Amino acid sequence: MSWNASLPLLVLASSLVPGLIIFCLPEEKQRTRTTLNLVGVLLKLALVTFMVWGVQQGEHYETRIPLLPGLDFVLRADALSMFFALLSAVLWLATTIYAIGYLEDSPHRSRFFGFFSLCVTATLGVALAGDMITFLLFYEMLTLATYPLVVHRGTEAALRAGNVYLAYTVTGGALLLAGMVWLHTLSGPLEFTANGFLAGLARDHAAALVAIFVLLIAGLGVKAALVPFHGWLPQAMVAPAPVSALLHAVAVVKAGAFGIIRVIHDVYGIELAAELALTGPLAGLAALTIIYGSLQALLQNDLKRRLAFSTVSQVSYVALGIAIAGPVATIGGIVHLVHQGLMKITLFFCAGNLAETLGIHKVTEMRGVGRRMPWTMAAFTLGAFGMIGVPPMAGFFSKWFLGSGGLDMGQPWVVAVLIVSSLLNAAYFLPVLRAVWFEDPPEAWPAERSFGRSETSLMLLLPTLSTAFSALAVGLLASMPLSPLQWASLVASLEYRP
Amino acid sequence: MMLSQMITIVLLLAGAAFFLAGTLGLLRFPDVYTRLHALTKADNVGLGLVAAGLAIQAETWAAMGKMALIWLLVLLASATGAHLVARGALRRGIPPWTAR
Amino acid sequence: MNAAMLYALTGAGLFALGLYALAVQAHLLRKIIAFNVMGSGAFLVLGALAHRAPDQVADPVPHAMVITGIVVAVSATAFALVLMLRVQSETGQPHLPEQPSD
Amino acid sequence: MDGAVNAAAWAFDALLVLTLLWLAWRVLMGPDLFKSIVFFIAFGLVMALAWVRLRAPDVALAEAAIGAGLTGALFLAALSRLAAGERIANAKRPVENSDTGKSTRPHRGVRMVFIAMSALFFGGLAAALLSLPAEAPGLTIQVAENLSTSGVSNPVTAVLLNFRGYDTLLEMGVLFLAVVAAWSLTPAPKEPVSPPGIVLASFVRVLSPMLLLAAGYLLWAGTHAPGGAFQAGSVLAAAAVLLLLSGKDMKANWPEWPLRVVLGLGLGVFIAIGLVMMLIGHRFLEYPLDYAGDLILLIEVAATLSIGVTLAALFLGGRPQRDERK
Amino acid sequence: MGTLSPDSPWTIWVIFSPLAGAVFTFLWPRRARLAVPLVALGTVGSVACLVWQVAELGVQSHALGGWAAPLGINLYADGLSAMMLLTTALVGAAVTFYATEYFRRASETARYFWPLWLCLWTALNALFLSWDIFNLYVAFELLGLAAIALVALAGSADALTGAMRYLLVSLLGSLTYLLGVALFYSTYGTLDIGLLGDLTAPSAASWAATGLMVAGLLLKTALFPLHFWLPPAHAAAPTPVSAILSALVVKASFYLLLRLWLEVFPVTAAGLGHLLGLLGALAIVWGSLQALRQTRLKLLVAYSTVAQLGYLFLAFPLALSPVAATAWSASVFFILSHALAKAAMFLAAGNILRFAGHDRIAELGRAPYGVSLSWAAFGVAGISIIGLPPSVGFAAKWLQLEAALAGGQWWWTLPIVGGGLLATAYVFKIISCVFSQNGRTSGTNGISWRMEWTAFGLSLAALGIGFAAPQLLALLNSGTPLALHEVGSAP
Repeated sequence: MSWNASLPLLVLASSLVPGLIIFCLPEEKQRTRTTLNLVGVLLKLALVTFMVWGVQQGEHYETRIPLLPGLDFVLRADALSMFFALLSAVLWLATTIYAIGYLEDSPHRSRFFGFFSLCVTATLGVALAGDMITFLLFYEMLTLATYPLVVHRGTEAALRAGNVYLAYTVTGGALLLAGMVWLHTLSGPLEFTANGFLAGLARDHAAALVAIFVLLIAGLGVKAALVPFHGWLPQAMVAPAPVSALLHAVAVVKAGAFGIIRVIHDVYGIELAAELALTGPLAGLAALTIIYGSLQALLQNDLKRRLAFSTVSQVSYVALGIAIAGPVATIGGIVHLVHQGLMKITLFFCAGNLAETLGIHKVTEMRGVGRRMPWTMAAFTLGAFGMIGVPPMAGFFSKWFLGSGGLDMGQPWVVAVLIVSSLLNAAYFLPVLRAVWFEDPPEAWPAERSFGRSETSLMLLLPTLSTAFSALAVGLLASMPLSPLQWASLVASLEYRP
Repeated sequence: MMLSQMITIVLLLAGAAFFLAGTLGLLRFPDVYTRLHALTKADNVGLGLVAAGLAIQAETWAAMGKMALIWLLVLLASATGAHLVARGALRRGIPPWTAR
Repeated sequence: MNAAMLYALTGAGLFALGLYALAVQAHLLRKIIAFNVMGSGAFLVLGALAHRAPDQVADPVPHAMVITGIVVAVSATAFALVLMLRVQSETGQPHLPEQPSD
Repeated sequence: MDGAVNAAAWAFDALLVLTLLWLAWRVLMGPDLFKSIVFFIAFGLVMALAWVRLRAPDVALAEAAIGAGLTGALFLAALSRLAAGERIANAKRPVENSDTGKSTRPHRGVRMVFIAMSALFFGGLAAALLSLPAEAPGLTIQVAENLSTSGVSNPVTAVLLNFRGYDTLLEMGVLFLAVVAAWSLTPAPKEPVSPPGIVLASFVRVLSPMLLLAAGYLLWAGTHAPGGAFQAGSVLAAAAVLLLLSGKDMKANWPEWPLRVVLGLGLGVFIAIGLVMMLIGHRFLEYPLDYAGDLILLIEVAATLSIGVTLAALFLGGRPQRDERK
Repeated sequence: MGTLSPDSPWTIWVIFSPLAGAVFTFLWPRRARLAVPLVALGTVGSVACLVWQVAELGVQSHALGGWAAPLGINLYADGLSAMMLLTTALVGAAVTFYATEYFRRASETARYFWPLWLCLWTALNALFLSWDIFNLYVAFELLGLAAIALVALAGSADALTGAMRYLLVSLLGSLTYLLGVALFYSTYGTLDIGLLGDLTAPSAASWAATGLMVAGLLLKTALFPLHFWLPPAHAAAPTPVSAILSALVVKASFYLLLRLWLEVFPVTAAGLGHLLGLLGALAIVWGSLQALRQTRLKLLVAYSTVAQLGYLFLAFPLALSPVAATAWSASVFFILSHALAKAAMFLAAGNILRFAGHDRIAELGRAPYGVSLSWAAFGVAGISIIGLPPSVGFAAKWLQLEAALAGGQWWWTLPIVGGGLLATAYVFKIISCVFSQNGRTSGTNGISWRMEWTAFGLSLAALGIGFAAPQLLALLNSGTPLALHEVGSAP
């Protein structure tokens, strides 16, 4: 196993091994657990950045283990996988610090952080997967790793939410499996190859390919929370804040969206997808989800459920961008992966801070919170503006590219959808901001806890501010060579090479 | 040669007659004790006659000896058996049949 | 329809009778007796079919199989009887309790 | 002349078959359990006659000794223990009526279904049997050819202990397993032994040596005439059962450990000889030509002892009492 | 004597080391603690050598007593038997290690557990190697009696009634099988599977024999309508015994059915194949639904066995298509994966039962913290039962789906995928207990680390062996038992 072959495995091991050790740690070993966590995350970040730099230089990292005759377990680092891996590694650092602060004295922390590390391993595995069977392996591992996090509190509601979550995601996994086996019987090995490996089959298996596409997208749609399959997302809000941040900004939802990108770009290829008229209905479904998600968010009084529905609509931007195809829209779709990640994780951190320090869960209880927790609310405002798409926040750029991409491809209705959704975003964020900053606070907060001089514990505040600041920075420095925007355009250009 | 076959046939028929008598006794007699008599006595004699008849046909002395041994053992076994059955019946309190 | 076939059919008949009794009787001892009758029937089928040609000497292999079968049957019966007595001592009656409908 | 003889043979066969079926019916459907068991013993003996008619003397011996004799004794012993268990159970809950084996029947509809099913089964089986080709393509010729090198002249013993020795070994395993299983379940139930009358005691004193002699004879005859380890073993077991029934407390004077050794002896010797054959380069259980007869006899002696004690231990119905106190 | 490939001694050691062990442990029970590990090592070692020989040199056979096929009995080890022996050795060794700890206190039952278990192991190895249908009957009977005695070892009322019901079913199955043997012998004059395979032609007698044998074997394999005896017996038995029963004993009769279906039965009627497939599908649905309904942990796991057995029978209809090889290797993989995972599940359930003092699912809530490793084992084994990657169960499910789709019978994918979902439901019904608040446990007697690590080790094996799938397929291929030309590669 040469260095290039073992690097992807090392990336996975860097969180798997600490995770397994943490499982065996007794509850009171707080310090060792925290150091293990941080060492794991930092090591992973270093390895991923090294790999990013390696891929930049043209190195080829690939691990291959034969799994079944004709099918191998492949981990490969290409432009798109590095894009998602870097996002996961960075946001995982923030979420880990936040989780350590959030779960200060709650029970079962060893169990929590054990599954937390398994989750990051699964996400990295999804990012680095080189063929569909490896993708499925880590996709299912993600389900198994996140279920214990969703039901971590053990309350009746948590268990019910866990069951709903399981029902959706395992059914999704089953559909994905069926689609993959069918594809395997038609086309043999399922390696991801730039713009698809099914070109030859289009002539005589057209109907089968369409059916397989529906199965694959349905399987991935569950995790990407497309409309008919999004039911589990709002219910999973019963989980602790770092888990909801994890699920919505980084791991589960993005794995689904990432899978859709892989299927369209590296399994079917853009031309074949367009030729079989698959992208049209997908675009429609994505648009429907965007509108529906925003509308539902409007009606929710619970802050985390509102953010959940906003995620449902935001993730479909990625699907929309990919479905419209064309170089500009693809850039918009891919870059939104990162932008939405940064903004949504900030919002969830703020929601967590509010719940943890003041016991606020409902939007109506947030009147005048700005005076009590100015920094958190500043981050919240930045995140909200990003969601609405106010320049120079990151959200603006992805919407800009999506809109212009849609126009280039002669799909004007895309711009209309973007405008309507931006208005809806504004409708469910601006009144909250107004209440937060300009109304006077109630006499007593529901469950106030004081943290000395600073408004809340630093472990909670710092990650929130850093992700808010990075969302802003990504927007401002979009033109810099190493910004996510440039990276996304590099990925898109690989896709559209003549 | 004919003579030995003739004797065997006569003996076998006599034996069969005794078996018939024993079976008739078994069916007709009123209680367990009397039936025991019919069975042990009549059938044993019948068996003796049959064994003798077959012994004549047997070639070697050893075979004839085995026939006799069979008859002897059956005699012993049925006597003990009858005794045990009668004792068991008495212990269970079945009254012997009286003429009146 | 020579004699051997007659015995073979009897064997089949005994097997069917035993099967019926096994299904109908509830008492465990009667079920075990039914198994013995079925066993004898099956061995009779096996043994009789070995002797279909009246002139030749009978085929010894089925005889060996039947002897093995009889010994296996007696050991299974002995074990079944001991188990039945244990069932009676534990549940108080030598029947299988009504199976909860599943 | 032979027309009359084979007509008589036919008549005898028909009569025998009818008795068999009638006895089977009485055994299975008879109301009283004790009568069913007595009929079962009669059924076993008539079955032995059937085997004689099918020119299978070895099987007839086995059927009479094991099928009728020993199994019948096992059933009678089980019945008496059942009644004893019933009395204990009733003592604990007096109200429920004890049926001592009255054959409880499901109602008519279900019985009709079962009758139809077993009739259908019989029909199918009979059709298959009748469709069999007339001539019997058995292994008679192969056995006859190799009989000379098998070390014994009785074909059945040759098949049992040489050609298909592995079958017999596994079967000894089944016997061994039955004893271990019975011992694992219960300690031997304590029988209220009524004092034997002088008649029975003297009869037993006369008969036991005869039985031992008969067992030895059967074992020895097995090499060239019907007989062999299993028949001899069951006669030995019959002697042991007789001793048990006549009040001799076999458990008292039998130290527990040698009993285990004898139980494991048959199987142990068989495996040992098989493995020794392997060590000297032959295949498993492949006896060298000139020692075949002696090896088979050695196995048969060990097997007879082991089978006799095993069947007696099974009659006891549980592990020996002394085992508990240790 | 016969001209056969070199007689491998390993086939003999595989059968006779456990048998010798059984006799030894019966004669000197107090020295069992020393003898059992040696015997287990000897058996596993000889199985490993035999499997290595089969993988390297192809089929190994041994003419017992020196007599060739028609007269004597042959032992025959090809890919299929090697896989079954490997599974038995793996699970057997783990259960032996577990049982030395489980029976440490109950020395009275331990005295009889060892001879019975080693006899069972002998019967399994003998069954997988024997190439003679009557010898299979005797091995089958030995297997049945040993299993029933082990179930009755628990001594409780339902264990005894379960054992009795199992005994009646086992005797009925063996007798019908024996009738089948009688018919086959009297029509073709030989008992050797290889020779029979060449001679059998469809005729009334061979149809009747096939029907009888299939009926007897279905009864013993507890396929859907005939499964009533399995759950009470497997649930009431002592923990190591339930693991052995669910993982190995039920598979032995399926192996026999598979072997006879491939080699002996005249022409496998499409109708019978589809019937078995349908019953398999019903078994999956019915077993899973019943498992969901159970309130006791061990009964739930037992019903899950009934469901998982359904997967094995789906291979029969799938094998009627050109992709028969994939279908058969899928069911052999299912046997391996279910054996490992179910043994792990039962051992874990046993640990939880012994720790919590009861196995009522509703009150298992606070139990986990004394036996967290057993819960982990239960979870990881659940992954393999559901068939999630990278477990062996997933490899089996993938091959079976492929056989269904490539063979053109797409409708069989419904029970396969549906079964996975139902399995998720009842596995997570238990796993959610770990996270729930309520539940009352006594949590008194401690569980030794050996018992927990055995369960966890088995479940990890079920998960990890998925990566060894290509080597296992190569092993399965040697001697082309399943008429495998090339497996798994797409048409």
